[in-house]
Formats: sequence, C-alpha cells, structure tokens
Amino acid sequence: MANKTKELFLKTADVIIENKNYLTELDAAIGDGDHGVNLARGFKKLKDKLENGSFESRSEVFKLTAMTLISNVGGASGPLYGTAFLNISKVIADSRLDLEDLVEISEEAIAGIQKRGRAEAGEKTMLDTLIPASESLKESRDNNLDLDTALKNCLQAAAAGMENTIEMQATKGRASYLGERSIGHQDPGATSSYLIIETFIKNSLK
Amino acid sequence: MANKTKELFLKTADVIIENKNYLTELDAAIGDGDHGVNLARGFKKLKDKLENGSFESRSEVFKLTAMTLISNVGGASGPLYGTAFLNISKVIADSRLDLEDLVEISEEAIAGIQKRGRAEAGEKTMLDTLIPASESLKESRDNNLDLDTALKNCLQAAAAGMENTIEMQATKGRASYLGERSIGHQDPGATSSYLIIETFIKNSLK
Amino acid sequence: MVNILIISHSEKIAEGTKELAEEMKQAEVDIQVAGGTGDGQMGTDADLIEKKLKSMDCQDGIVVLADLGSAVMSFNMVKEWLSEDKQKKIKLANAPIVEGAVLAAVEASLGKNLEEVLAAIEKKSILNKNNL
Amino acid sequence: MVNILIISHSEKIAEGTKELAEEMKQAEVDIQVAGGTGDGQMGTDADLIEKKLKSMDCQDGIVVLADLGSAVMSFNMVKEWLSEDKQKKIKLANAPIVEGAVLAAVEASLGKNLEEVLAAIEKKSILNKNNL
Ligand SMILES: Nc1ncnc2c1ncn2[C@@H]1O[C@H](COP(=O)(O)OP(=O)(O)O)[C@@H](O)[C@H]1O
Ligand SMILES: Nc1ncnc2c1ncn2[C@@H]1O[C@H](COP(=O)(O)OP(=O)(O)O)[C@@H](O)[C@H]1O
Ligand SMILES: [Mg+2]
Ligand SMILES: [Mg+2]
Ligand SMILES: [Mg+2]
Ligand SMILES: [Mg+2]
Repeated sequence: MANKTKELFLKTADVIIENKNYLTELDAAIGDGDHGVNLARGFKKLKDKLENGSFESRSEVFKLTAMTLISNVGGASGPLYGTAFLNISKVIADSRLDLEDLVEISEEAIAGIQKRGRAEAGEKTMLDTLIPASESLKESRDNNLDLDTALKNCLQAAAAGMENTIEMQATKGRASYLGERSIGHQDPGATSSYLIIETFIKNSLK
Repeated sequence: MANKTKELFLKTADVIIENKNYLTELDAAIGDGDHGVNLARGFKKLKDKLENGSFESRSEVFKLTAMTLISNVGGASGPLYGTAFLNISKVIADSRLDLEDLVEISEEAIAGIQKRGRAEAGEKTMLDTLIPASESLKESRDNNLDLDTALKNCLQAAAAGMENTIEMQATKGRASYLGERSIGHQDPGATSSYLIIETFIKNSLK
Repeated sequence: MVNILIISHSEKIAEGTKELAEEMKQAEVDIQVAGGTGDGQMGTDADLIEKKLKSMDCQDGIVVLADLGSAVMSFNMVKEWLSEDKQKKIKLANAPIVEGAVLAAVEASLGKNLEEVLAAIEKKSILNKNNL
Repeated sequence: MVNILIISHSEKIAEGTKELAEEMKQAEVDIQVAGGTGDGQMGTDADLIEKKLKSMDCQDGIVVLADLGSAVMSFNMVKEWLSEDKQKKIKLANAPIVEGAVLAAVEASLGKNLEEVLAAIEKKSILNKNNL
C-alpha cells in the first residue's frame, strides 16, 4: 500500500501546486495572501522527499507528509494539516480500507486540526469542508451504503461545505480580523481541503 | 552676547563629550546605556554648527542648540533638553542677566521638560537636578543675595539634587521599568543636567 | 482612507511591522515608518517623524503606532509643530506596535474612520495570544 | 535566570525586538529569536522554534513572545514535542511582542522567576503609551 499512497500524495502535491495562485488569491481577499504559496512550498518539498524515498507502509507516507508540511509550510495551515496527517498516520492500517476506517481517519484528521486551531464548525475554516465530509461518511456507514456511493456523497458534502464558507463570518485565523467583511469570500483553507479530498477520492475510486 | 553664548555652548559640548562614557555607564545601569552617546551625538553636531555659524543674539544660539539636540540626540533627552532650550530662547534677553532673569530662564527650562516628559520632582529624572537649582535661585532672589553667591548656592543645590537621585525610585523613563531596582544608581539625565549647569555657572562667573 | 505611521526605536522593527501589516491590507492604505536614529542606531529621529507626518495624506486621519516612551515623546513634540487641523487628525494609539499595526492596516483598508480604527486596536483583547 | 524566545512572522521584527530588549538587560539573559520561514518569507518555522527551545537553557524557565496566531499555533505544537518537565517551564506570554520582550528582558535580568516575569509583562498597563 505504501506505493499507492506515495502516488496519491504525488498527485495531491500536483493538484495543490497547480492551484497555488487560486489559493493565494482566495487568501489575499481575506487573509495575508499566502495560502497557495505556503502549501505549494510544503508540497514541493514533499514531492522531492517522496520521489527520492522508499516506504514500507501507508503510515510512513502519511507521517512523512505530516512532518514535511509542518516543517515547510510556514503558515497556520502547516501545523493544522501536519497534525491532521500525523494523527492519521497513527491509526491508518496497511490493509484495504473500509468505510469504518475512512470514518476513523476523517475523525482523526479533524481532531488534529481542532487540537491545533481550537475551532468549531462554522468558523469559516478548513473544518467547514472536513466536518461535513466526515459527517457524510458516518451517515453512509450508518445507512450501510457501498463505498463508491459513500465516497461520491462525501465529495458532494465537502464541496457544499467549502461553498458554505462563502456566507460565513470568520472567527478564527487571520480572516477573523476582517469581522463581517470576511463574509462573501470562500475560505482558502476550506478550498485546499476540498482539493485534497477530491484528489483522494478520485484516485482511490479508479 | 551672541559670541559669549556661543563660547558657552562650545564649552558645554566639550564637557558633555568628555563625559560621554560616564553618562553612558550611568544609563547602562538603569536604562539602555546610551545617554552619553545620545548627548555626545547631539553636542558634536552643535559644535559643527556653532563653529561654522555667526549669530546675532543669545536667543539665536539657544534656538540653534534646541533644534540641533532635537534633531540629533535620538533619545528622550533630545526632546527634553531641546524643548528646555527652545523655551529659554523665547524669553532670554541680550542684555546682562540678573537673578530675576535666571529664575525665569530656569523655570522656562523646567516647564519645557515637564511639557514633554510629564514628570514631577522626585521621579528620578533630570528634573531632580533642575528643580532644586531653580528653587535655590528663587530663594536667593527672595533673600536679595548677590549674583555670585546665588550661583554658588545654585550649583550646590544642583549637585545635591543630582546626588539625591541615587536614593530615588524611577517612575518615569526607561529606568522606571526597573521599579525598586532603580534605587541605588544616580540618574544619567540628572547628571548631564548637573554638568550643564556647572559649565554655565563656572563660565559666567569668570 | 486612514493612513498609518509606525515609529520604532529600531529600523528593523519598523520595517518588519510595515511588511507584516501590508500583507493584511484590503485596499490602498499608506503605511509609513520612522525607525531608528537615521544613522543606524537605536532611537528616534524627530526630523524623520516630521517629514513623514508632513508628507502623508492626512485627509481621513493618521493612526500612529509607537514602541516605547521616548518615541512617544518625540512624536508628541513633532505633532505640536503641525497645523491645528492636522493635529486633530493624527492620533497615537494605545496599542502594541506590531499587533496594533496589523489590525490597523485591516481596519483602515476596510474604510473605517479614525475613531473606529483606534477603537478596534485599543481593545484589551489584542493581548490575548490564544485567539488562533 | 529566565530566558526569552521571540517568535515572529518577520525576521526583521524578531531581530529588532531582540536588539531593543538586549539594551535593557541588567545581566546575562539569553534572548533568542525564531523569525520568518527560514527562506526569507513571512511566516513561522516550526523546526527553528524547536531548535531554539531545545538549545536554550530552560532551568529557570523560558518566556515566549509571539506576534500572531499562526506563530502561536506553531509554538503550541512544538512545545508538545518537548519533555513534560520542559513543557511546564516554557510559557507563552499574553503580551505584545515588542513591548513585552523589552520588559521581560528587564524583569528576567533582575532575577525574577518565571511567574513574576509573566505577571509583569501581562499587565494591561503595557498598552498605555503615555507612561513616558
Ligand atoms: N484556528 C484555525 N482552525 C482551523 N483552521 C484554521 C485556523 N486558522 C486558520 N485556519 C485555516 O488556515 C487557512 C489559512 O492558511 P495559511 O494562509 O496557510 O496560514 P496563515 O493564516 O498563517 O497565513 C485559513 O483559510 C483557514 O482555513
Ligand atoms: N518623562 C521624563 N521626564 C523627564 N526626564 C526624563 C523622562 N524620561 C527620561 N528622562 C531623563 O532622560 C534620561 C535618559 O535619556 P536618554 O538615555 O538620552 O534617553 P532614552 O531613555 O530614550 O534612551 C533619564 O536619565 C532621565 O533623566
Ligand atoms: Mg495566509
Ligand atoms: Mg501567512
Ligand atoms: Mg538611554
Ligand atoms: Mg535610548
């Protein structure tokens, strides 16, 4: 599984790097205009490390990703994504993942981000993509949906969550400095979270 | 009178420059260690300007001194001494000064320093040299003492005032950051004020 | 637009604060600095403060951030040299130099007026570092 | 002696703050900085924070001054990587980065303990710029 995971993160890195300017523009509107730059810096470094390394387990790849983002991103999203991936690395198995596993992984990621950022749903952050996505997975599990359907629903929930940040007022992160004036813009972190989820889901569905 | 005043300030500049290290050491003990450096910077510039200029009145020399210190000292003592000398320049006459004039001049200087620094007597600042010196002049005037005696008394009062700052706790300026631990050190500004008064008195007594 | 002047004993602090605040601007706010003595020493340069205050657009006011007492003393003095009209529109903030400048850049660029910018940055909550 | 770590998004702010604080030291206090991303950008570098916290003498504690939320987030994370004993002795101050660092340098160098240094710099009066 280590190699598939490595490929997945190389793909994710490409998606983030492709969206560098888009993410940066979103952050310029309500933050300091560096979210794309930050993540691209971290994911470029990750690509180097992945391409030049060999890995034994999924967990190892997640851990490398976490540490690389923590060390290289430079913005709040560094510790936030870093802790999310680090938490996942602690629970993720090397066997085929079922819906129950995905629920656990999503909850670990959210717990990591909340540990670092102390935010709740509705504060206009990456959590507003991730929490609905996780909730969707739980619902699918409770309703015994098949994995493909569950992932499609999850992606939809993530997209809706991301879009819902437009109408939210930021109460965490730099966008919170803008108060009411943060309303009307999509949160950059919610957007990068969507891109990551999308890449994960599209590439595991294949 | 312009030339005598020019000579007086050239002499004062030399005294301050000679005492640069001493004043700086006093400031290092309870401040940021630059009082001598600051004043030497200002008075060196003043020497240049005095040596290369010609002046029509006492007032003009005082004003040049004020503006030069304001522009070049870089520390609190710049605006403080600058405003003192500027105030003096507004009232000082070109005729021979009597005790009444000296009282007025000292009060103007103190008013200028208090306008800028909002300090009172006993806060361990330059005012603790200047206020006793001014009070002594007033007492001499009220007792109709002759000018020479008045100036000698004034110099003694200034010296005592300066020394009394040792036992004071600073409540203004950087030394106030030290709280009780400012006690036991002589205030650098009180010391430079004493040096200035001493130079003024010794050179006008000649 | 309210403009911003940052006065620090240290040129580095002044420059760095300006750069940090610039990042958060939502529109054109003029952020100027007066840092150090002009000859590379720690201190304040009254002439530089004067030059900045005179050259900056003061139409909607200027918020001044300063680090320590003697910077404030220099500023108070220079302010008195300006026209009464300008004096009324130039206000020293009781706010921390770095944190205050960043917030002021946001508020000013959102088109807030002088009193609003000051009110926003003089809040005690600016000291709470756990507003993540 | 309590030591001091200054964490800023800006290398210039971090360096300038250190220099300003050093001036007020009354004795040897170790004042270290972690400024910027390491490649000259604005941001925080968790590795640098870790390196500093690990290399600094923590015997009597370390007071940490940080500028904005994401610097605090990085610091909180790095702190968790340290031994429990060290964690207890490393405290983030709810104080402005520049003004707090200067005061902390004075207090620490006077031999105050960690709680005393924090109490001194977390006072609301630190916001009053007219303490001349
Ligand atoms: N306290 C927080 N909790 C969760 N997410 C946060 C928090 N603060 C910021 N974020 C997320 O981080 C994103 C900004 O990341 P980035 O621009 O890289 O960091 P910085 O704000 O330090 O420049 C925001 O769009 C938001 O989604
Ligand atoms: N508010 C004040 N009122 C009167 N004098 C003051 C005040 N603050 C500081 N001083 C005087 O200034 C002296 C320090 O001057 P200097 O070292 O040149 O300035 P800085 O403190 O800015 O480095 C102190 O010793 C004190 O006498
Ligand atoms: Mg950002
Ligand atoms: Mg940033
Ligand atoms: Mg000094
Ligand atoms: Mg100084």
